[in-house]
Amino acid sequence: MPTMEFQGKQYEIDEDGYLVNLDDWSKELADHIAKTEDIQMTDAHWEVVNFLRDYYQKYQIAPMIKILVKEIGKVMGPEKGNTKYLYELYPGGPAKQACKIAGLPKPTGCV
Amino acid sequence: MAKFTAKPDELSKIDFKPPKKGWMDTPVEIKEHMFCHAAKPKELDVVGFPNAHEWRPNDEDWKLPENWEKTLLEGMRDLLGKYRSFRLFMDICVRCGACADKCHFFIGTGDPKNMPVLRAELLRSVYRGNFTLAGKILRKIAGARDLTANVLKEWWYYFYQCTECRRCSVFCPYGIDQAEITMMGRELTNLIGLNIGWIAGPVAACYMKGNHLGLEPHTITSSIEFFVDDIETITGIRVNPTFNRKGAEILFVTPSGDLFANPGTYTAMGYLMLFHELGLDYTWSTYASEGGNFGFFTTNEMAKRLNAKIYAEAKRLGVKWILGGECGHMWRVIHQYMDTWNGPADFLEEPVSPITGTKFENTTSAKMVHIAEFTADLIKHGKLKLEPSRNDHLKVTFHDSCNTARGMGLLEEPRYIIRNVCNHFQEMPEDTIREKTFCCGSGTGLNASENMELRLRGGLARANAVKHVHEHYGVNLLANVCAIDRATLTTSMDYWVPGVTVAGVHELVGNALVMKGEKERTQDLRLEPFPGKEGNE
Amino acid sequence: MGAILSLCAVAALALIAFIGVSAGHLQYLFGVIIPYAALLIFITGFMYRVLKWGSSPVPFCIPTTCGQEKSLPWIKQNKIDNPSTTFGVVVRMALEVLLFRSLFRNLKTQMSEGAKLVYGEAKWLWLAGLAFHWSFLIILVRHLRFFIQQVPLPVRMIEGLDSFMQIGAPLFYMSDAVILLAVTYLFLRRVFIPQVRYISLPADYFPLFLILGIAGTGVLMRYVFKVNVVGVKEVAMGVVSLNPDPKLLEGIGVIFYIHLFLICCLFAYFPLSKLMHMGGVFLSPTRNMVNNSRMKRRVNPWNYPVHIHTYEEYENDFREKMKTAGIPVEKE
Amino acid sequence: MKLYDGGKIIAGLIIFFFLVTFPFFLNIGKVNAKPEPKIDTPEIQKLAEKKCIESKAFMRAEHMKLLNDWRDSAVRNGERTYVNSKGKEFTISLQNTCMHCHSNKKKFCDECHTYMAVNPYCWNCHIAPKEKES
Repeated sequence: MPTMEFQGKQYEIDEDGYLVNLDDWSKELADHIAKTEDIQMTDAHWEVVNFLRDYYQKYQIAPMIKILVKEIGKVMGPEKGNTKYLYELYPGGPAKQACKIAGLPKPTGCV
Repeated sequence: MAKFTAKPDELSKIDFKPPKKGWMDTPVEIKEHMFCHAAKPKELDVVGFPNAHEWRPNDEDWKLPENWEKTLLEGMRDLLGKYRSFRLFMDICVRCGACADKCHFFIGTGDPKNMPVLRAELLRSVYRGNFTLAGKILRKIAGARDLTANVLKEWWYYFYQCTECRRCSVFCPYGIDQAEITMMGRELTNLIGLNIGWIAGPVAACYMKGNHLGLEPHTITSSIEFFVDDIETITGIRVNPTFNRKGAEILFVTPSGDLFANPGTYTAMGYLMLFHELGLDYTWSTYASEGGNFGFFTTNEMAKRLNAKIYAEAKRLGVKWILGGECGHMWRVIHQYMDTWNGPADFLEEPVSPITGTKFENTTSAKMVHIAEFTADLIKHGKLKLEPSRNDHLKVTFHDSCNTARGMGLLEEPRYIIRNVCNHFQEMPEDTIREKTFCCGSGTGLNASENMELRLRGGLARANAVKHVHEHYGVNLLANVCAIDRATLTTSMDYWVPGVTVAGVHELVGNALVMKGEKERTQDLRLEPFPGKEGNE
Repeated sequence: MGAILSLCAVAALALIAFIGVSAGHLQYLFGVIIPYAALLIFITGFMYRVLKWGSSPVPFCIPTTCGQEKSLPWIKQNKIDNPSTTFGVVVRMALEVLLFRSLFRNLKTQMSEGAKLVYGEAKWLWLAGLAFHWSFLIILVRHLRFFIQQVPLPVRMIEGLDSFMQIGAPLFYMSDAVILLAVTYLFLRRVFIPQVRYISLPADYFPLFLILGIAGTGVLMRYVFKVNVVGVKEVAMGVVSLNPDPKLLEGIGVIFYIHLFLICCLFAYFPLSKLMHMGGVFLSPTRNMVNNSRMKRRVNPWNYPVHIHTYEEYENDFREKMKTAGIPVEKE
Repeated sequence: MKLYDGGKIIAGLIIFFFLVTFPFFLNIGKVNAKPEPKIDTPEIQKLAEKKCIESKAFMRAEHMKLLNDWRDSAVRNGERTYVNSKGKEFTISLQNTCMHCHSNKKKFCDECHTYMAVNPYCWNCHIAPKEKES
């Protein structure tokens, strides 16, 4: 298993750099992962990450994009409830990139 | 792993020249972006697959279990005794090469080992060396070779570069079906723990939670609830699906991708609207919440274990018959395997459409009806009020899924539906549809992201045909009846033919369906305004 | 490589017969013993291979369907390529065996400029294959005149048709030319189509050369190095009445023994090789099965019970979540 | 060895076996009559030197070709003289040269032709000589 080092500690990650253990996650670690993805975390970014983590806690899966869009629209105003806005926040894809930062497993599309 | 960045014009430069050296002397090269990650041991352990271990395909050492050669050869002997197809297809190929340029992976990669005949020879050579008299005596002259670690790697690499689409078998003069051979090859790799994550994960999830995506019961209801909200937004009508309801007439089973991945979700909305409009007495199940079967891409036994849920749940709920959603390999399994594995379904009744009274005479034993058969019958009997002009902005073509085309023969039903819910329909070139249809490029559990180059190369042939009708007839929508198609063709179209969207047939039905008491529709099922209705909101 | 090896092998076989008969005077060995042995190997080997296939079951109904299935009554079914009845299968198999239906579908896929895939007609392989197999059959039937005292009318008719152009004397057989041309084409495509060359094994060239050798010596014998045909028939009749007469073997030219030995090699090699496709084509489950698996349950003889994750276990895992979501449960 | 679909497979194999071996079944134990072409016609008896136009071996192997050549030279080219390998001249004529000596078509020609199932088309045009039943 590959690992990622942060603050002198080894964290297990998968082949694509996603944390293996959900409980390893911390805000600091998220910041660190974001940096490796060239993302500067803002409140808006955190809003997404927090929602993802909450949703995952409840459903054991990352939400569909359309659920995420709707939720962000609810919280941050309808003008931001769209995929375009999410892609501005996470150019690597709100599902893939944001999940990585949120410490969730890599989302599976359709299987 | 480096990100896959090759552009379409780079990828479509394909070298079809085989190497100078013979194929037995050309060792396999495991290339980035052409294979999927290894399965995680914990996922294999969930279902009790043997020899689960940590390994990486591009490592030199695959940490093979002790005596792996013996395990594989014994496995092979066992399979030869169980499947006439396997034994026969090992023996009778004359290597005429008619299959070679029929394979989408060969067309897209030019790699000679992706010619079905050669992909089969990888296994056949070891079969000859160990199970035939000529091979044992004449060795290489008879095309025989030993099973070595390199041969095994070659097997693994190429058996996970075949989507069991059966196109080769249409053209083979003896009907040799590479899908059968790949299935055997994958059975063998599963004996020594060499599965891929993208298959093992969904299999484990499906076993424990009922579906590939691992949607738990409350996730399913919340997701469908979400669709119900959207349907209300679009039509003003609130539909009321039920879950795990005993005494319903019909159990509805669809691939879980339709519940959680775009654009399959729109197809699911189409089902919900249709069933509501008909007043169908049906139920969803959270336990049998998967029509697809990734077990089918591992071993026969695993496929049977996952499939067993459908009949078991139908029995528990006491339904009369089962209706199945749009999916490709799901229908190969249901049509050709389910009754044999888990039948007889004598606790069910022979399916009759409660709306038209039509008896579905082609499924009197398995008792499971394809939704395209069901809907085509409704339309034929004039039971649906349709407004095809709502889809007038779409120029539609239809992609036959491999499994429904070549492992079933469901060709006209979806076309009939499309012609009734859309005004513009254009077929792709003759040699790329119906039984000659091309795979999306990512079937049999190869729709991961780390093997993107393989997927796009595999999807080239299909995309090329779409591009043809896109450029000549302005086709902008690729309809299909398969959940994997919906997900993977979207990626493939974005790459090869931008401007073409992908949709399930029942999404188009949902758009055209005029529901009793609906408000004037201004949005389609994707909540996008219909052209000309942008300002009405 | 494979081609040269195979050519050498066939040449060596011809040489063995030549030396054996002309220098070793082993007419009895080559004219009687080897033919009996070859036939015995052919018959028992062929049956063994077929029975071996038969010893493996066909657990699932896996026809490759090529056309519309039997569905709603108003949808036109393709009753042959997607048969739902035994009759349909019989027609499908007949077309397959007699006319090579599947190979007739063959296409040539090519990447043209601008990375466009084009699909062209590709009927040559089908044509050559069909020409080869049919001329082989006709030649076999024609040869029955050597094995039957009163040659029956159908055999004489086929012979008459085969030579109806009445060119030369002895009359020229069209099947001779066709088989030579067809086999030559089948060989050349193995050499000149890069992909086909890449997949070709010695086992693919060997039978081609062997058949070329057989047809070639046959043609030579008829038109150039004539042998005493009446004597050949006398020998053949002795063989099939299990009463071979060694005296008759002497007066026949050596080319006959080369021809016969190559045939014996083909017969003996047959059950060890891909030539078994002759029997195999009848057993192919993707072609010889009725596509009725939803109508009629197929029984897998080795079906066995498997572990499944039961509903009860599932509900135990998720009962609370189900209740919260309003999903009915069996146990509260 | 358990056999699946045994009925069909065995039936197929029986057909195969019969097709391959039926010449044996037709002939086993039978004494096969051999063709014995006769050259003892009165005309031949009268000859001083009982020799055909070419050697016996040549005639046996090549008579069909010779007759074909004769047909071509007589009918198509009007050439009616044949010079044999020893320089001796003969008139090219099936009726008057060949059949003059070999007046017994049934015992001379047909004996082998029937045995070999060869059906020469000489008699499509020529009239077969009348034979006295001996």
